[in-house]
Amino acid sequence: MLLRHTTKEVKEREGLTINPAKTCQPIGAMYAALGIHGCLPHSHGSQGCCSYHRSTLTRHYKEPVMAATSSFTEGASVFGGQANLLAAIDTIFSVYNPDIIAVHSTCLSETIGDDLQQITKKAKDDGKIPEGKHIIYASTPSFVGSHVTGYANMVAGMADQFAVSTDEKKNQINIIAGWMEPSDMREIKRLSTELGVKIVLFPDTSNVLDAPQTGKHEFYPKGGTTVEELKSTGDSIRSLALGCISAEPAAIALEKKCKVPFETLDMPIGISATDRFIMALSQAAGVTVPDDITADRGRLVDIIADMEQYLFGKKVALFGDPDQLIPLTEFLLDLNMKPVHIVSGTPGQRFEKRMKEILQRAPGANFKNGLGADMFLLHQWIKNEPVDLLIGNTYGKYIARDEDIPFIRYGFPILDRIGHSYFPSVGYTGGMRLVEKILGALMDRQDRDALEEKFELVM
Amino acid sequence: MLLRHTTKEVKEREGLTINPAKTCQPIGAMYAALGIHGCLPHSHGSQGCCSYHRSTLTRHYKEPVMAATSSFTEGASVFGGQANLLAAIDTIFSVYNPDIIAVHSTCLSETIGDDLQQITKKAKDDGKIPEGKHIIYASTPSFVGSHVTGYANMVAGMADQFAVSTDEKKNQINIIAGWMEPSDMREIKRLSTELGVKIVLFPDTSNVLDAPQTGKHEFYPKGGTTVEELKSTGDSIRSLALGCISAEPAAIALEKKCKVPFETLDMPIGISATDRFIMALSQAAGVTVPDDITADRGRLVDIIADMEQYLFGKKVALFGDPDQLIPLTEFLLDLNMKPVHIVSGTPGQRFEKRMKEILQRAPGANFKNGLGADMFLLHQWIKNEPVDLLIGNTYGKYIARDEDIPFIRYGFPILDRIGHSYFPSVGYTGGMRLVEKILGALMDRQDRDALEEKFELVM
Amino acid sequence: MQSYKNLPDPSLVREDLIQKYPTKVAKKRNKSIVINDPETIPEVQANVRTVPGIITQRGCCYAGCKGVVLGPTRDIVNIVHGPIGCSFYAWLTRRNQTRPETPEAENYITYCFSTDMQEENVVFGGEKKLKQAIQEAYDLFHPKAIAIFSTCPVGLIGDDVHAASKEMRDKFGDCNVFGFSCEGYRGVSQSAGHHIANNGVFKHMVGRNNAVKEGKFKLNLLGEYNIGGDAFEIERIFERTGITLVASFSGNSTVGQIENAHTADLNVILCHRSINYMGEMMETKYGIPWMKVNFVGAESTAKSLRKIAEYFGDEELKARVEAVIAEEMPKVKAVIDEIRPRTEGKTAMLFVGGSRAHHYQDLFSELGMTTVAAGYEFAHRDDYEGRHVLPGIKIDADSKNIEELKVTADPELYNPRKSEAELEALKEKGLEINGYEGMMKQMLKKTLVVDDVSHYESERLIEIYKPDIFCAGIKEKYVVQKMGVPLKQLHSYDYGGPYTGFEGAQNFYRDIDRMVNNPVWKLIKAPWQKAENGSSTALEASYVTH
Amino acid sequence: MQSYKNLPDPSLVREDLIQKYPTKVAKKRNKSIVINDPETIPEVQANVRTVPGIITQRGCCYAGCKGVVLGPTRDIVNIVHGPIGCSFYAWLTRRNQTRPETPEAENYITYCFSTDMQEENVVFGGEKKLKQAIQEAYDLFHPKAIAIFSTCPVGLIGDDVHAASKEMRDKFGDCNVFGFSCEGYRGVSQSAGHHIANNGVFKHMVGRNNAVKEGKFKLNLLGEYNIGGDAFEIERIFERTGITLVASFSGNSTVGQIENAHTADLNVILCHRSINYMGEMMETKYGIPWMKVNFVGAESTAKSLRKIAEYFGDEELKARVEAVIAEEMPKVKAVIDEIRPRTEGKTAMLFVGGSRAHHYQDLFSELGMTTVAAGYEFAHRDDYEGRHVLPGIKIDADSKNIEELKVTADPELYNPRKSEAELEALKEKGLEINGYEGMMKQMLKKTLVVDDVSHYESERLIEIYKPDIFCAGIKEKYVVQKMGVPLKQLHSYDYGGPYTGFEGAQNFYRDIDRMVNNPVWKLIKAPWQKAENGSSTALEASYVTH
Repeated sequence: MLLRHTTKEVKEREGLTINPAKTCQPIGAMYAALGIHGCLPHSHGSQGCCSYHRSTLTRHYKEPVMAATSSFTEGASVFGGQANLLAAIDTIFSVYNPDIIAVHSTCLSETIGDDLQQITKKAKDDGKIPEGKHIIYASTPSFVGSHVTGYANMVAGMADQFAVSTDEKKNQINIIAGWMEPSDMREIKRLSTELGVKIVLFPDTSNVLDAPQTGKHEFYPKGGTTVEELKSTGDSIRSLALGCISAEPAAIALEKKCKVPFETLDMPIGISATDRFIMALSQAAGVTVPDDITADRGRLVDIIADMEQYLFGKKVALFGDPDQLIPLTEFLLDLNMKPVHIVSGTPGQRFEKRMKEILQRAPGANFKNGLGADMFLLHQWIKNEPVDLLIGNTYGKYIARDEDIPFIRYGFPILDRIGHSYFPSVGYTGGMRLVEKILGALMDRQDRDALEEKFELVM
Repeated sequence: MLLRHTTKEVKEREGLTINPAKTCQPIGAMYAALGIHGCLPHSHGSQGCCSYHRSTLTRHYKEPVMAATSSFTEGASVFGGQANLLAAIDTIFSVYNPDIIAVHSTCLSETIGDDLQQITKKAKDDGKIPEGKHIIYASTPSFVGSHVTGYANMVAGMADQFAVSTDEKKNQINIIAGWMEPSDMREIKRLSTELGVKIVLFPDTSNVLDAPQTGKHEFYPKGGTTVEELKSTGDSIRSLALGCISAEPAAIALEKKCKVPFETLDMPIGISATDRFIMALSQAAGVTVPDDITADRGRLVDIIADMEQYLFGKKVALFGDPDQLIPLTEFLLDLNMKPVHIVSGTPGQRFEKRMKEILQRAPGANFKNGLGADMFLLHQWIKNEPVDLLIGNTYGKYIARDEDIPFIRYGFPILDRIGHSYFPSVGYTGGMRLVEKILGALMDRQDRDALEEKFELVM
Repeated sequence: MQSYKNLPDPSLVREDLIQKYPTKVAKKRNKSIVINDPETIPEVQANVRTVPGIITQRGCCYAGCKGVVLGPTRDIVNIVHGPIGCSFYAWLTRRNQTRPETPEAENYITYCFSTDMQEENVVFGGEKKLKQAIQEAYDLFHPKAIAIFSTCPVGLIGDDVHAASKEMRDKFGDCNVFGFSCEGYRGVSQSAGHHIANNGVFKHMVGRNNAVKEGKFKLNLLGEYNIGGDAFEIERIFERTGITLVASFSGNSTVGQIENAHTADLNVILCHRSINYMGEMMETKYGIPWMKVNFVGAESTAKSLRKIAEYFGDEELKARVEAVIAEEMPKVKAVIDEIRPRTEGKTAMLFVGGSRAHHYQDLFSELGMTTVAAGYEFAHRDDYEGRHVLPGIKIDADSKNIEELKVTADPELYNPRKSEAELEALKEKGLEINGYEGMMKQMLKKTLVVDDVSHYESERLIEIYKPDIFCAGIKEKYVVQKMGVPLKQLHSYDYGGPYTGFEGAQNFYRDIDRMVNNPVWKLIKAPWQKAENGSSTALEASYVTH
Repeated sequence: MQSYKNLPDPSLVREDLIQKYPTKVAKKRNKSIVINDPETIPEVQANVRTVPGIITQRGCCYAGCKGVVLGPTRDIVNIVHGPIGCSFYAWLTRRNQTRPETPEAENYITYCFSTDMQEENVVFGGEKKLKQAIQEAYDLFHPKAIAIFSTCPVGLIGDDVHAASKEMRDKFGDCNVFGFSCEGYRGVSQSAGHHIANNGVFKHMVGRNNAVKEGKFKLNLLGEYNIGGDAFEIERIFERTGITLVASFSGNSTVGQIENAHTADLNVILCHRSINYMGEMMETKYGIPWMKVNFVGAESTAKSLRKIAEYFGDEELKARVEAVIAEEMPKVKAVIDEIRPRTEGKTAMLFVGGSRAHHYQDLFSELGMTTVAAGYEFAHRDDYEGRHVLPGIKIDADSKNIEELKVTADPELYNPRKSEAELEALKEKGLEINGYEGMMKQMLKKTLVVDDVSHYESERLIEIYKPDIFCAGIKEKYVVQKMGVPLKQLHSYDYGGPYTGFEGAQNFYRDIDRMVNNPVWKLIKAPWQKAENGSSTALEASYVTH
């Protein structure tokens, strides 16, 4: 057993987190910043943070992940990191020449009290930001929230620090992407194009973290939301925030700064959440839904109807991030499956409330998030009530192997398989992919365990 | 063991086929005919044929498959089936009102010598074909070739019996789809649109055999090549036949009848064959390849480069149909894998020649097609030289389980999983899907078999 | 029982169903679409040719012979003589489960054997290739038996599979080789193949081994093909009650069992259509009475067990049967109690096979569901109306070429298990000895009975009746489901089962509950479509009010 | 050996590398980019701060302490005191393999423990939560040892992890609890963490168990972390040669081993950078000499084994070592013979770690490949230039706060294993007793040595040299590969390995062959791009002609 010390008996823990179902803010900020075109994320803290975040994002995407660091040493930790950041800005514009530097803080710089707003202002005042270049920042203390919070904060920073409200409204909708894959962002754009709606999607990591092999390393790949687009978000008709935890703060920031009204939606994963997204987008833009989208939806329903017997009543354990877990849980219920154990290390009352609403359809399901909601607990729950399927990031493979549970990799990080960055899981097409994966996992298990006389040719 | 009587020792067989890697012509004709809009396939033979073909196609697609039969009884078998076919035509136009009836023969009607050309002519002469309606036919004796031959014959029939050459050339390219999935045909159309090339694709089963759930059964779903389009193929600039076995005969027919020059390509599966397809299509139409296609290609190369270590040297056994096996084998070689055993029940010198060319890169590989090339032989070869991966239709699951080989369902029929009809395996996107599947199968096996101390988090 | 007062006027429905047909076709179909009256059962036109061009559920003679009857016996090498397709399509798709005695014991169920006939064989004759194939099969596997199945071209070109089989059988000495002239064009449906298969099995297998098996209450199970493990459940129940199964025709069976079948004292018939010939012939030759039973439905299972016990007339057996029923029924009841509130009042249609369309009505009835229309795919009039109509059935041209074996009492082995008087007494007690009442007797008045239903008719029936579930086969499944109505496959059970006996009944209840109450049907309309339509989903509208 | 006459002019390269930097940065980097001369080794500026804003390979002190040195010991519960990220990122990503004695034996390698520090802990102090966490870990697992690792905020807010550890250790009695002040900001790289880890392990673990293990030739393996099973291969070889491994620091190790390490008679050091402190301290306190060895490369493995045998001075051991080498080398040779024709003349660059960038050059050399540029991520001058420069190294502000333990001879346990004279004699025989010659001695003249290479510099180096393979870590991998050059990870081995010893060498040869000759690199250009460019692929152009 790989996790041989995990006990079936659940003891309350207050101090010790074991096998977390989250990581800390800065990596989310780094990921979000990569979704701005020509942007270099910058980690204001010790070198290790930047190295760890780049490594994890690299392992997840198998792509270059560029980011700089303030390389704090003990001196900076004592005297403050302003000198380091100012020096870094110089170096970065000289050597790496980004359009934008997106600085996020760390537990180190937050603990010593560095004020990024003040330091970046000073950098601007001191003329360290070349003409036409930009610096933005987000406060992302590692000891608050989770990686999802960091993403949300950086995206809110983009909105707040770039959006401008002019007198001319633009006939466009802002779509604020919650933490999703480049493939998902690409699919959101495809769906919007099919609907005939002009959108500004931000952040947008497609064509950044799924860059082609060309024989040349593009330090700033062609993707990412442009500064022009970000500026224009202040003039949009409306914002749709896809995710109450990871996207809504940016929508609020835009409403505050530029009076752009917003609507927060669940991330469009599965059939019901995608329905709401398509409805909201088509209504916001005043367009009708084209037949091709309705047909894609119909294909997803068709698969579910055809294969319902393999899905019915199957127990599922899930772990991951709020804005994925909410619609994914709902989708499992639409599939007539049974989500029974759910954890997320990310705190959030909005999250809890939404999950409780959805879990009314799943009486008795275990759900915990925030402090103490770790994979050790999830594993213990599974030992007490076994499941037919486990869905979560790569770290789930240890539980899956020990407990012999079919396992679908979903969420962040996925370190041992490819596909997530290339094939969407949002929208109806994404739903089809998810159903294909779920069916594959369940049916492979049925085939594996079938008695010889019960081994089925047709399924 | 499910196939406990399969011996390791290979004995030459001349009379007995065991576990065939093919089926007979009519099902191919039926499938092809479903790719014409408003067409009802008709099986001229005994009821069982039609029932079996409809059942198999239905199991493969989990979709309605409509087709009629001449319902031969002993009388028809003795006196000829003309009366049955003429009666059937009456019934069909009255009750099911298709735009087209596509008749194919069977071993029964071929053995008794029914002449479909003559009978359909008689039906026309007798005024049994309503105004604006059509009847086409293909001779598809079950004792010649295989299901692939039947497909090719029906597609050639479409070309021959619909195409008209007027004086005005149309600025369009015919793409003759070899036997591929609706998803593949959809992808061919998408790629052509992206290239900006006007094409006529035939047959086209997309939106026919992947129809959405709408609450209504559309007897003639909205997909399929229209009669107008088929007629216009005679005026196209050029034909590209995707598959030397399943598509080329139609191209030859078009050249013969309407002087449309043609080029035969491998089906665009994998990187090299897709390269050739894109090149041929762009050159035929005189367009340049847009960056998005080049980027998709680059993403496929990127995945291969990133994951090459898991692919390298892995031995693969394959079985299936010629036009898939040719490019798939080439793709495996591009992936640095080792195709070692390949069988196809379908005969064909073009096929053998092309395979031999490709297998120059795989010295020592076993390859056999046509008579005696069955799954029993493949299984015996595997017993003699085990493989890391088996690729083929659903019937491969028995070998995979007995020999404990990772198994990828590919080809026809797939009776126990979904996905093939919704997600393409042609084009670069299709290549990504294939690579994802191959990697998934190999890596799942590595994870399963790893010693605990060698169990990898990052891969 | 469900009232049927809300059913549409069946004569209007019938008119609707046939109005689109050409006149001759309409006239013909009109005779196969019948308004039921269980009191005065009307005549149903059945076992007649399907009109060419009609989209039918039916298959062919070969399918009935090889696919249905012979396929399930695991230790016969079944070689299909013909082009590759016929063998390919019958390869594993019927999911006849079988459980060899040991991991080494013979099992060819997973294999597909064919002569893969080529054009030259059609032109110059295929017997040589056939004999070569038989030889190769013998050399590779040394099976107990090899059966040869003729496909369409074989009969037409005149290959003599019987002569070839005999030649090889004589040559081998230790392998029983025999052939079937079951070309696809024979008869009008699979039914011809059943008959041909019965004949062949009776001629070539039954009676070859006279060893008498241990056991007081020995019977054969006829017409149970072990789809989804149905036979396993019946075997389980027999074992519990102390009934000895000599041979099964043919689910989970072996050559050895069938060769020994004539030593049993009773034949119980499940699927009357496919196997009644065998019951008749064994009675004539060996004196074994046959009795119609039904293990589909928990109540029917209990009833059938009681009948068997009654037949044997043994008090201990009767007591054991009652004990088993008393133990099994509460579990069944518990499931019904849980599920029935969700199924009560719903409606079903069954169009399938030659027996299932009848017996599955019992299971629906146990769930409080009404069968509003039903019909067989390949049955004869007796399956609808009861065996009393047999003398009146006219054999038409399509069926008259199918051999009727001339069977006489075996000079040595004939031994009537019961006297005429005993049999009469048993019949009086309600045992269907050598008899079958048919489907219609059980159906409600004014329900529809449709033989060989066509695609067109079934779509109309669904549009008119909007049943909660439709039972048929794979070809119909997705058509019906595209209309928003779940379809339960009763050939393959949708790869579920078993559905026989007590445990099977529970499986069926659960599956039907899942299907008729599946939330997926509520997902069909997109919200923008609902908004357009003003109603939540088109499916919720219902013609039949419950 | 490969001629290097085709290498570009290194001083021009250096100029190119720094020209884009701001002046001060350029000046600084200039000192870390050195043109090698193995005869008169030039000084390399190393172990200095990375310029802020530079994209560096480096990590932090915590990574060196927890990730590298303490992580691999399987039966310590390693609790990271701080926000969740630090613990999360060190969770299983270093793939230190470990093989518990039994399926039940303790193994916490697969677990990740953290106090998940929250804002209130930062504001009000985190010691209470830390002690609670230690208590919970103890209650759940009853481990032999619990180690606490401080992350950045811990030092700043003044949590005393040492006091907390002591308190809990005293409370438990049967569990060794100790802490490390390895906050990320300490030092300039992981290197500080190694030192801190060495100190802690030496203080809290080594010497706690004086039981003397069986075995004539007992040694400790220092600086081998069992990435990819490297230690398993070395263990295999030791076992074959009759050498007894007392403790490994720290691949595949246990608390028990380390507590007993001082009973060995020799320390062999693999990764000089991360563990030389331990060698030094153990020599001072216990009298155990240390010797630099290298098990990366088949020849080096043979050489190192011979040195160990020489150290012990036992003829039987020498004979066994020779016998093992004689048995293992032909297998190695066979692989080289097969592969070398495909690798000969190719070039490599290595920028990684504190030891691997040196020793992997041996493996490349065995394949006929030349290392044209190399450098360490976190090494000191002695790792480049050799330990003779140690006295001259100036300790800068960033490093001077890292504790240097004052170690003296143990009054009871000090026991010099070899006399001064014996050690001198061994050194004369070429044994690197208490010494290390560094990387540069081994590299060719005019090759480039670059300390703490930046992203920018590595891209330029690739553009200029177009090496056939580049060795670094995960952050660099896809950048380099996007340029069409395969990158071999030498931290994680790309999840391959082992690469040590004889079998590891063969693994490495095969992996390198696969990478440098992979057909995928020929697929990069689409045919329409080739047509445009007029050349088949841009990659085939090469600056360095072979």
